[in-house]
Amino acid sequence: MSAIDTQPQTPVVVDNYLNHTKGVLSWALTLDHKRIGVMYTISVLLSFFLGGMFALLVRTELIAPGEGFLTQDQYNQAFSLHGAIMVFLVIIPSVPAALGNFIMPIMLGAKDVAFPRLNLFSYYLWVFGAIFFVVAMFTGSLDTGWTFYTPYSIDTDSAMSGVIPALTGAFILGFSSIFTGMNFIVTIHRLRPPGMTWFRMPLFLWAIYATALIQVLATPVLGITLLLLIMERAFGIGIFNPALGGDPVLYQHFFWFYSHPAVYIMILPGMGIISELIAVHSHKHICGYKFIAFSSVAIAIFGFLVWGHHMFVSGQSPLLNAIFSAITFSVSIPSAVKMFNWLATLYKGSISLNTPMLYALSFMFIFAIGGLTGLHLGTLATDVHLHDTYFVVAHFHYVMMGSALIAMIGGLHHWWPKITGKMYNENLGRLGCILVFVGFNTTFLPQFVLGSQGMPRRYHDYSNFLPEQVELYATYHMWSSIGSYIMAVGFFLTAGYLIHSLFAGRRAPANPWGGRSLEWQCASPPPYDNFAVTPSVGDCYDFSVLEWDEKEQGYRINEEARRKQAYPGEVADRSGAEKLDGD
Amino acid sequence: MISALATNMFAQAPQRSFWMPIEASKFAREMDFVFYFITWLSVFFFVLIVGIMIFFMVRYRRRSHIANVPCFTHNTPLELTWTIIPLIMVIAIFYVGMKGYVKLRQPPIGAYTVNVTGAKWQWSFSYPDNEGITDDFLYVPVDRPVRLVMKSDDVLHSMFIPVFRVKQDVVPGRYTDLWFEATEPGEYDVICAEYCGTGHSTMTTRVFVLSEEDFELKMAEIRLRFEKAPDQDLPWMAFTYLYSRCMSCHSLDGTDGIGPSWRGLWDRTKKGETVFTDGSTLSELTGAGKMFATPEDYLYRSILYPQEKIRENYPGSMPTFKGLLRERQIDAIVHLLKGLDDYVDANGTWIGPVPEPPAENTDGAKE
Amino acid sequence: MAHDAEHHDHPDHLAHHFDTPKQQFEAGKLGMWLFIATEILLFGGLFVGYSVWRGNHPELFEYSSHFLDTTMGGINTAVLIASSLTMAAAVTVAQRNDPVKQDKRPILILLLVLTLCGAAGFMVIKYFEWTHKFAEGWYPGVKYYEKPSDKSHTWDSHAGVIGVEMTTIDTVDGAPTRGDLGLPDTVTVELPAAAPVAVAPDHFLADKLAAVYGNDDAAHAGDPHGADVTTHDAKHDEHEQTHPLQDPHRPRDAHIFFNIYYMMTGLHGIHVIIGGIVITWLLIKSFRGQFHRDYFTPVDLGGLYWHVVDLIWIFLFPLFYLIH
Amino acid sequence: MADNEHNPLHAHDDHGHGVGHIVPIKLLVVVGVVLLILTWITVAATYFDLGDGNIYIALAIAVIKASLVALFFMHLRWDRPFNGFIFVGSIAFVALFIAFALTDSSQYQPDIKEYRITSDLKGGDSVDAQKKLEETAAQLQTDAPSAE
Repeated sequence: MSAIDTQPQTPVVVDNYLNHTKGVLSWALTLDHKRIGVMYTISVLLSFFLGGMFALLVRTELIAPGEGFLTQDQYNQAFSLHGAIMVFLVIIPSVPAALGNFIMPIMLGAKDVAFPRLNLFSYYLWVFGAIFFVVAMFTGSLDTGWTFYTPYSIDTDSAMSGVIPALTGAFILGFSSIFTGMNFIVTIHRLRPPGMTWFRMPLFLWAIYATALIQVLATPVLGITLLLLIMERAFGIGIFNPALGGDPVLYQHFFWFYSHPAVYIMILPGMGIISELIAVHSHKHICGYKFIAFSSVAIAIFGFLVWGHHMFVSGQSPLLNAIFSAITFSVSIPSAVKMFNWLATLYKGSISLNTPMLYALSFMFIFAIGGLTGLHLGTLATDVHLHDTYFVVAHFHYVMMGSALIAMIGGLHHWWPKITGKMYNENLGRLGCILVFVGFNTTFLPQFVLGSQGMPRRYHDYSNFLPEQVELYATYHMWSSIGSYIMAVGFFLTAGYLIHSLFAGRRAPANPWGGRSLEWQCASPPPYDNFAVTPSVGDCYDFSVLEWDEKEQGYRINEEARRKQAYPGEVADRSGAEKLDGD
Repeated sequence: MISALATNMFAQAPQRSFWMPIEASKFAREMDFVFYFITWLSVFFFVLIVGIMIFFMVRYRRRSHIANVPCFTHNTPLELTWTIIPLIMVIAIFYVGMKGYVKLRQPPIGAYTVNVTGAKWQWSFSYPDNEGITDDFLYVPVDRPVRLVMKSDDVLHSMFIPVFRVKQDVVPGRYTDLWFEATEPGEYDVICAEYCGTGHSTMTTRVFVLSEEDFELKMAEIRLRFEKAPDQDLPWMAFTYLYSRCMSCHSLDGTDGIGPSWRGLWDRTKKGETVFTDGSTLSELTGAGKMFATPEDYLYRSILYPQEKIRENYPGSMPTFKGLLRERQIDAIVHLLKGLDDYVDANGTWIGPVPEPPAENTDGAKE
Repeated sequence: MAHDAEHHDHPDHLAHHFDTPKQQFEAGKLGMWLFIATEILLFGGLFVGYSVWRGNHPELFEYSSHFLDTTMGGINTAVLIASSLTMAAAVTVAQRNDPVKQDKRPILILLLVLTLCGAAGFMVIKYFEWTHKFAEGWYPGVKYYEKPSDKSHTWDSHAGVIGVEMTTIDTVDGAPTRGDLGLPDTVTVELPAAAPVAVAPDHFLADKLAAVYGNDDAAHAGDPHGADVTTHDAKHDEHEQTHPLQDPHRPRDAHIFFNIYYMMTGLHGIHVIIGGIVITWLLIKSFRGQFHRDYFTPVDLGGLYWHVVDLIWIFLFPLFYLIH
Repeated sequence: MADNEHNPLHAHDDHGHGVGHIVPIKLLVVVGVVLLILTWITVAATYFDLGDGNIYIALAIAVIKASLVALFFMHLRWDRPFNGFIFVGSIAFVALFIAFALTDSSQYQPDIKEYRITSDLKGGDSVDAQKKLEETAAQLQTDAPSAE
C-alpha cells in the first residue's frame, strides 16, 4: 500500500520497524534511525535516572544545616557526577540524538539519516563515553564539578583519580555529538524530498538544524580543551596550570567557548519541540513561522559570541566583560520572539489540555522565569553579586532542566504513540506533569532567593555562616529538598505509566493529536522504511485538511480538503526542490 | 556624604529585604537598585506572558474534535513590536548594569589596602599599612574605601561578601582586586564562592566593619598579639598566625620542599649536624665567640638573614624576614621548632595545648 | 533496495536511502566538509593557545624557536605538498577511470602509493625531530623533564611556587652567580648527571623590573651590582652549562612553547597517521578496481581529508619554525 | 564534464553538472609547483629582519598557500558554495575565538607580571611591586651581614 496520506491507516501494522527483524543483534547492529533513536532514548532516560539519584543525594544532604549523611568529599562527588551526567549524558543527547534521531528523518520525509553507519557509530561512542563516566564514578570518582576548572582539576593531590576517565568520557561523548550534528545537517540539506523546501520544514527541524550547527562548530573546541586538560594532568604541559606558568582564565575561555553554545544545544531542540506541541495541540497554524525559524538560527549564532558572561568575576578583563554583557542581551531577543509567537499561536486556538500540551505550557511558564532571570545574570553589576550563588543554580536549572528536559518529556509524550504504537494513560499523564511542574517550582523558586541572599553554590554545609543567615538558608533549602522529592515522585509516576502503556496501552492511531507534519502520515509505529513512496509535502501547520475519525480515535487527512489547499509544490517536483535548496 | 544621607533617609539600621541581605556598602545600594529594576521589569513581563497564557488556556480550551482553527498565520507589525520592545528594554538594562560595574572596577586612589590570600581552605588577611600583620578575619574601617588585593596559594577561590555585593575570583598566578566602602558597622559573612575542593564549604570567615577608632584599636591589638601573649602560648600562636607564611617551602611531615622540612630540624640543629653549601657544618660554627652563639641563635639568624648560610642541597631561596617579623614572633617560631614533635603531628594538625581565648576578644572569636 | 519501487536503476554503491548517486555524492561531500570544519576548530583551539602565548610572551617563541630545525621543517612542508599533489591527481585519475576497462587503475595505484610514501616520509622526519628534542631534554610535559638535581629541581609544582624557576635574590650579596653567559652557540645534548640547578643571575631582579616597567633605568636601579657582567663571566666559566635547561637566559616558561609545539605537531602527526590508514584503505580498494568515474567518492573524501592535513601544516610550519 | 556525459545514472537529474568536477592534472601540477615556490619564499623571507613584518609575511604566504590548496586541490573553486561557506565559516569562528581570548589575556597580563615579580621575591605577599622591589633591594644592600 502506498496510501500514506490518502487513506485512514489501519492501526494494525504488520510490518513495522519494531518487528521488521528480530533478535538482539538486529537491534545492536541496526542502521535504522528509528531503532537507534529508541536505543538512545532508553540510554538517556537511564542516565537521567542515575543523574537524578545524585541530585536527590545532594538535595537530601542540604535539607538541614550541619553535617549530613554525606562527607564533604562524597557531597562534592555527588554534585560533580550529577552535573557531568546530566549535561554530557542526558541533556545534550536527549532531544537531538534520542528524539531527533527518531523523528527528524520521518518529519523530513527521508528514509533515513544521511549516514546511517555513522549514526550507529555515534550511539556506540555515546555508550563508550558513558562507560568512562561509570569508571570515573566507581574508581576514584570525580570531584571537580562538571566544569573541570583548572588548576583544581589538575591538582594531583586533591582532584581525584576519576578526572581523567571523566575527561576521556566527555571527549568521546563530544565526538558522538559532533557526528550526530554532522549527520543531521547533511540529512536536512541533502535528503529533503521534493516539495520539502526550507520554509516548509517543521520548526522542530529548524531547531534541530540550528542545534546541529552548534554541535559541529562548538564541540571540537571542547574536544581540544579536554585533550589539553588530560595532557596537562598527565604530563604537565603548563598551558592551564599556573604553577607551571599557565593561565587558568584561558582554560575558562576554552571551556565556555563550547559550553555556552552547549546551553543552546540543550534548549534549542526543546524550543523546537514546543513550537510543534503548541501548534498541534491548539490545532492552529503556528504564528510567525519565519520569525521562529530565524530566531533559532540567530540564537545559534549569537550563542557563540557570549561565552564570556560566565566569567564576569573570574578575572576576565573589564573590557571583555562589557563586550560580552552587551552581546549577551542580544540572545534574549530571539528567545522573547519565540515566546510571544507561541502566545499568539494559542490565541483563539482549540487548546487541548492533554499531557504533551501541559508540558508545553509548563515549559512556557518555566522558560519565562529562566529567561527573565537570565537578565539579572547578564547584567554586569548584578552578576557580580549573583555569580556562583544559588541564583545561578536556579537559573540554569530553569533553563536546562525545567525547559530543555520538560520539553524533551513533553516531546516524548507527544511522539510516544508514534514511537511505540501505544497510548499511555492520559489522566496519569496529566497528574505526572502537574507533579513534576509543582515539584520543579518548589525545588528551584526558593533557590533564587537563597542565591540573592548570598548562599554560594557547591556548598556541602551552610552552618558556618552567621546564625540568622543559617536560619534563612535552612528554610529555603528545606523547601527546595521537599520540592525535589515531589518531582521525583512525578518522574517515577511518569516512568511507571509509560512502561505500563507498552504492555497494556491502547493501540495508537496513526495521528492521535491531529498533527500535520509527515511523521503523522505514516503508521504508528512507522514501517521499517518510513515511507514506501516519497511523501508529498504540504504546509506542515495547515490543519484544515484534517478531520476527526471516530472509529480510529484519531485524525485523518480529508483528501478533498487537501486538494483544495494544494500548494504549487505539492506535486512531486524535483527541479523545484533543487532550486529551493537554499544553499 | 551620600551614605550618611541615605542612613538619615531610612533613619534606622538597614533590614534584609525579601531578595537581598542588608545593604552594608555604598555599592550595595546601587546594585540593589539595578536588581530591583530588572526584577520588577521581569515580574511585569512574567505576569503578562503567563497571565495571557492562562487566560488563553481557559478561554480557548478544546471543546470538540475540531481539526483546525482558521486564523492569521503571522502579523509582521505585531512581531516587529515584540522584537523591538524587548530590544529597547535590554539596552536599558545593559546601561544601568554597566554604569554600576564601571564604578565597581575603579578603586578610588588612596583606598585602604588589605592583602588577601586564599588557600585551601582558609582566608588570610594582611594589613601592609599595619606592619603586615595577618589575621583570619577581615577588619575594615567604616565609610572608607577599602581595596582588597588578592592572591591564591593553590587553586581558584572567590572572595564574596554578600552584604557588600562584591565578588571576585582569586586566581593563582596573578593578582585580582576588588574594593568597597562599608557603610554599616557590624559582623558579616565572607564566603569563598568558587569551588575549591574538599573543604570548600568551610572556607568562610567574617568581616568586621568597625568605626575608625575601633579599627585602630583592633589593629594595635593584633600587632601586639605576640607581645601580650604568655610565653606558653607562643608556639601555638606561631603555628596559627605565622606558619602560613612558611608552609609553601617548609613542610611539617618531613618531606623536602623548597626548603628543609621543619620536622627533625631542631634535632639536627641541636646536634650541629647541619651542613652548609660551603662545606662547613653547624657544630663548627656554634659556640661562644663563633658565628652562632647557640643553636637557637642559628635558627633566629636564619630567619633574619637566611642568605648567610645556606644548607647543602637547597637552593637557598628564602627571603629575609627582617622588618617583617617582630622579635617575639621570631622567638615564637623558634619555640615552635624546638617542640614541634609535641605540638604538631605529621598531618599538620595541632596536638599541643590550645590557649583559652582572651576574654575581651569576643568580637573576633570564631565560635 | 528491493522496496524501492521508483529507482530500479539503484546501483550497488548507492545506499537505499538515497535517490541518485549525485545526491549520495553531495551528501558525502557536505559531510566531509562539515568534518573538516570540526577539524579546523579542533586545531583552532590549539591555535588560540598559540596566539595567546605568542601574543603575550613573544620572547618564549623567539628563544625556543631556535631549537627547531628549519631545514627539516621545510623538507616536511615540501613532502606534504608533494603528497597533496599526488592525492589530488589520484582523485582526477579515479574520476577518469573506466569502470570496465580499468584503464587508469595502475596510475591511480601509483599515485596513492606516492601519497602514502609522503605520509610515511613525513612521519619519519617528524620522528627524528622529536627524538632530537628529547635528547636535548625538551620533553612534552614538565613532569618528565630531566631534573638536574634532586633537591633543587625547579619543575615541581609546590604550593605557592609560581613558575618553574625558583629564582632568588640570594646572589646579591656577592656569592657566586652564573652571570651573563649569553646565548649558547651550540646546544650540547649531554646533561651532567648531577649538575646543579641554574641559579638565577644577579640581574634577575633588574631583568624583572625591566620586563615590567620596560626601561633600562629601572633595571639598573634594581641591580645592586650594576652592569658589571664580565667579572661574573670570568667567575663562571668553570661550570659553564650549555644545556638549554641550564641556560640562565631561558625565559621562565620556555617549556610552554615546546608543549604547544608538541601538542600541535603531535595532533597533526596523529592526523597524518589516520590519513595514512585511509590512503591504505583506498589503495586496497583501488587494487580491486572499485573506483571509477561512476564511483570515486571515497577517493575524493579521503583526498579532502589529506589536504586538510596539508593545510594545517602550511600554517604550523611558519608559526613554529620561522621565528627569528 | 565531458566524462560525465555518458553516465546513464545522471541522465534524469543532471543539469549540466556531473558528479564532481574533474581537475586536469596539468593544473594540479602547476598549483603544486607554485606551492613549493611559495614555501621557498617563506623560508627565504625569514633571513631578512623586518621586525613584526616577518610574521605577517609568513602568515600572508601561508594564507595564499592554503587558499590554493582549498581552491584547486580540494575543488572548492567548482564546488557548491555552501561547502566553501562551511570552510570559511569554521575559520571565522577560530578567528573570533582567537580575537576574544587574545584581547582578554593581554588585558590582564600586568596582574600576572606583577605577581611574578613579587612572588619571586617574597612568596607573593605583596601589593605594590615596585615599592617592594626597591625596599627589598635597599634592605639587602644595607642589612646583609657579610657571609664569612
